[in-house]
Amino acid sequence: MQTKKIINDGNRSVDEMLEGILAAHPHHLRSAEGSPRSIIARDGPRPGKVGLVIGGGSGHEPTFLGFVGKGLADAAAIGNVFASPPPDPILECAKAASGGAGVLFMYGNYAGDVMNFDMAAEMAAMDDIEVRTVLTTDDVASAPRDQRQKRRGVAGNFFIFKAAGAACDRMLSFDECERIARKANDHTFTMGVALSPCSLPQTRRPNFEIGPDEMEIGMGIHGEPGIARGKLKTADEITDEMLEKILDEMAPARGDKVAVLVNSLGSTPLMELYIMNRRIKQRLDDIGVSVHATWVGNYCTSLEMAGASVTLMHLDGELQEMLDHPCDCAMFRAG
Amino acid sequence: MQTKKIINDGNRSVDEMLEGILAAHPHHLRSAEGSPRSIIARDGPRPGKVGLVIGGGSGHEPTFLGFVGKGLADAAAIGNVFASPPPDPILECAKAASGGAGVLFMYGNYAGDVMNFDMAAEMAAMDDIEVRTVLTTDDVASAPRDQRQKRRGVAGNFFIFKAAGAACDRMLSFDECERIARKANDHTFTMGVALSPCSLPQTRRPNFEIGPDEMEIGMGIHGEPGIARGKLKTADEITDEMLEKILDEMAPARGDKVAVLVNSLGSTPLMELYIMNRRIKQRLDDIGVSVHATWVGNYCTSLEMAGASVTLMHLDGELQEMLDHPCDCAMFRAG
Amino acid sequence: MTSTDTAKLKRMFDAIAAAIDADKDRLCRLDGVIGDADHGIAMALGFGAVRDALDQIDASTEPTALLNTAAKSFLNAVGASSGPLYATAFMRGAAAVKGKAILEDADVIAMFRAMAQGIQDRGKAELGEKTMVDAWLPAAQAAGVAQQAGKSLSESLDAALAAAESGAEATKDMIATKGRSSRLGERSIGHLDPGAASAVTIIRAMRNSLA
Amino acid sequence: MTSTDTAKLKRMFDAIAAAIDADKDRLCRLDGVIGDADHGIAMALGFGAVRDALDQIDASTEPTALLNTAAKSFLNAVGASSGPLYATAFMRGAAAVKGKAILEDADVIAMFRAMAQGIQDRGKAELGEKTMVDAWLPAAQAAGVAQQAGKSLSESLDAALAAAESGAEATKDMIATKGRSSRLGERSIGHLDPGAASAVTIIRAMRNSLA
Ligand SMILES: Nc1ncnc2c1ncn2[C@@H]1O[C@H](COP(=O)(O)OP(=O)(O)O)[C@@H](O)[C@H]1O
Ligand SMILES: Nc1ncnc2c1ncn2[C@@H]1O[C@H](COP(=O)(O)OP(=O)(O)O)[C@@H](O)[C@H]1O
Ligand SMILES: [Mg+2]
Ligand SMILES: [Mg+2]
Ligand SMILES: [Mg+2]
Ligand SMILES: [Mg+2]
Repeated sequence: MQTKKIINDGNRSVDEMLEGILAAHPHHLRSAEGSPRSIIARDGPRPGKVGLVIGGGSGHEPTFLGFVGKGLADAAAIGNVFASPPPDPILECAKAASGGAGVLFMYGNYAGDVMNFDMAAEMAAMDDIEVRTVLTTDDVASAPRDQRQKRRGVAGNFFIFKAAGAACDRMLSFDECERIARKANDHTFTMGVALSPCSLPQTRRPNFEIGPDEMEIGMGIHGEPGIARGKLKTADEITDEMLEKILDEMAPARGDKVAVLVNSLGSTPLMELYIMNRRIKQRLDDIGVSVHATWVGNYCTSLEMAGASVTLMHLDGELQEMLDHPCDCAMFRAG
Repeated sequence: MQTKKIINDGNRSVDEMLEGILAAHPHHLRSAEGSPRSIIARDGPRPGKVGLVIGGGSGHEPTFLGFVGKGLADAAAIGNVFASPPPDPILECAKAASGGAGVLFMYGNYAGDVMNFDMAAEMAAMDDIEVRTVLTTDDVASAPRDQRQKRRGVAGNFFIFKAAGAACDRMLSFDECERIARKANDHTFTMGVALSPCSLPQTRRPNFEIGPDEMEIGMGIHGEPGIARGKLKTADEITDEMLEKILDEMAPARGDKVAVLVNSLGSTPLMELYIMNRRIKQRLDDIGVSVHATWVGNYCTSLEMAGASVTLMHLDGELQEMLDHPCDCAMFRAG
Repeated sequence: MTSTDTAKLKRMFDAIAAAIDADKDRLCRLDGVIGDADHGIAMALGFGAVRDALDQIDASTEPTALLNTAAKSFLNAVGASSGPLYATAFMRGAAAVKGKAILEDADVIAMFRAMAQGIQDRGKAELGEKTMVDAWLPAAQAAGVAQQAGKSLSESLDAALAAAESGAEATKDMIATKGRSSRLGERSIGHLDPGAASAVTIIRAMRNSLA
Repeated sequence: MTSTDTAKLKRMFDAIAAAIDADKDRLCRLDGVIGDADHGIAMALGFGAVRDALDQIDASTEPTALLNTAAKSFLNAVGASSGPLYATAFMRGAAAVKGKAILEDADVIAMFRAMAQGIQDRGKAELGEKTMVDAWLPAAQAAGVAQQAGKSLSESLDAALAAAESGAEATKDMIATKGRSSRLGERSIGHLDPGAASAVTIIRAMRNSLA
């Protein structure tokens, strides 16, 4: 039996979704001329500003295109479900985002994305657009600490893109934007847990198997296996397990500040996310770390997967300013 | 086998959620002194302003408390999962919301809510707070057209509360606020479809049964059965079926304007909602009705139920102004 | 002739709480068919809160105060539909025995009838609308008739229970026109109303503990 | 001695598309175990797009142009990891036969070896990292050796297929260090790499249609 979805043809789902998004947000978004998978901010790209291009596979909505808008990303290149976009739409994004001051490519560290974005960067260079790339690698579960550069980018993308987008919007130099983007990534740590699978619109089959009383700690946002499979625990136990790993790496001092993101992978409801946030706040209070801001909800999903992730960004004055910088996107606003 | 949830004690889930919400949104929300189930806007209630109190059962987040804030509701009374709050927390909300100009009670039309809010209104009267009640009845699937007053309030709440909250924020008179609230309700039409059940944290059992290839048209946001059970159809067919009923009642003329809400009941992802929105836009274009604004996402959920609803609000100049009026809530911002 | 004091009323509420707890799953399931699957939760929560509240009051408390405490604690724990309905039942029961430290059999029946009346006044449901009223109203009537005919408390409550049972059973054939399931129309036919079902459980526990 | 023209290359791509279509489910399942369950989708989409694109070109198109068209259409339909890898394969294949209207057997083997080299250059994976390289590289080597030894095209491609099969089989014992499954570490052991599996399917379809 196929999984249930409100779709038409599974092969057309991404394109139909994009049509629906442009219909819903005509004041925020447009697609590049002749390139429907290149989504451009109506207000954003401008001369002298470093352009910010993000992107990746579909199925993570509102990541990526929900974060396109004034103060955040200038453009997003959209791939098939859980698949990197090809170079062409990325190149069109680069052209649209370019204000002559360089273009940052930022996306999660996955082999497919790296190959396609790199090809696009080479093509952009031929068009005299200088591209620099900052990969997000916030998933602490995906590689040991000494191999940070091998880690996946997951929900922490949101903080990292936000900080970089603010730097660009403030018309900082290419070097400064890149530096802040890298710092944002270095300061951001995520860990997730999955409870049940999602299914791709084309196959409508669960993309992994998991026992009725099991959870997978550290699962990736495409259903890639994580660190360990175990019995489902309580919200407090799960949250503690995630925080332990995150705090161990982040090593905050008493008095330090963080930003918190409690993210649903899809079908985990706000009630559960806020129950987790209650525990996060308790634990941070315990160690004297203060919370500058908290976001809770669907920020980086895996279609209808059940599960959640916790992200902490370790703030300094600069990163805090970048997070506070206003932005106005189709699916997210701040400031 | 129990359903999977990231919770601790199912009987404590609502209170733990509220703790997590207050921890996440300290600048927007507080609970009333001694009444943790009364959530009050930090910025909102003020002398001379008509107070707006909303509320109902938990499990619909971000409805209700996510819509508490400047420009929208002044307070929300929070019940157990899918259960009206008792009169005491409602009364505390009324007291906190009262600016001496009267208090509007607005909530979905359910027997339990009506009894509890009416008792609270009587108690408020004894405290010299004048209360008027406007029930939301936007669910076209829940009673025939000639019995509109019997219908349930569902996702259209969002538009109706938003319009009423704007009227209150503009310091209009009690009569005017009530008139606009009623008009907003009269102009709002919702229809939903459910694909799979949710489960209550206390029982962790699916709250209804549905075949692996079935959908229920017109299901309520607590899993109450709807109009008909049928085979799952395509997104376009489902959307057309909903629109037919909505448009038939709304009877817009060419050139009229509407606001659109495509709402997930919980686990239906943005991809599917936007695919529905694509169809809505096509159909409205066909009949010459223009879309003033569109909201897509989790606005009124039933925990992790799968399914979606479509709401149209038939706009006139006044309602459009009210929707455009800025608001700043913990889980929603506009303007 | 029996007599009912505060201690006995406490035992009555303990008995109801225990019976509802045991019945919780069935009530949720019944509510799942035509409502929102939480009736067992609400009732268990309510009577659990009543039991906890009554544990705190001392033996010198009068029946009226005890019943008012029950009303308040039930209401605040539950909300929902059952909250106001049962809270009103207990408040009316309290009013019916005002000033009495010990309840004679006639007082117990008066309390019982006042409870049923309170439920009807609060919910404004008539007989035949497929609600708990379809169990409570016949039960109250039967108890009153038996009491008038000089029957013992035990016999009167037996009559009440029998009437409640057949009243609840009859809800299966009714179309719901009050409460959450009223939007179901014809599709509600064939299913027992959960509120009527829990009413039977409550009335049975009252009979067992009071008679 | 066979010779391969544009029509035959078209038939080759048709054969690959059909074989991958038939294999789609298995490839998704394999990818579900250690990746994101979409490999069959990506490959089917890619070769479907290639088939559609080649349907549009006329018989006078040279092999190089045909292969470049295949590269472009595969890449734009797929993205993902497979997109750049196979697009590069086809572009390198195109470069290897530049200027030729008809491919001799040696040209076909040169094209085949260039494809494998292109995949390795693009993905920078070495043998033993549990990727499609573990099927393509031994296959290219075996084909080259057979060709040098004067074997027929058919025999050379048989050798390539056999090498691809054992190379793919060997990925079961490897720990992934490239691509999506590399974060699995030891947990990737015991599972066939989906990209190596699809490489075998492709190479088999090439042998069947070219030899
Ligand atoms: N107006 C009413 N009068 C009497 N009983 C009612 C009324 N409305 C609902 N009920 C009863 O309440 C029961 C449902 O209670 P419960 O599930 O606890 O509340 P909710 O419907 O709020 O979830 C119904 O089965 C019915 O017997
Ligand atoms: N760097 C690489 N070099 C060669 N092959 C690779 C590389 N990275 C991944 N692969 C191959 O790609 C396959 C997965 O392809 P696919 O599922 O289509 O892409 P994605 O991982 O983006 O979902 C893997 O099984 C592996 O064989
Ligand atoms: Mg993929
Ligand atoms: Mg309920
Ligand atoms: Mg109920
Ligand atoms: Mg894959």
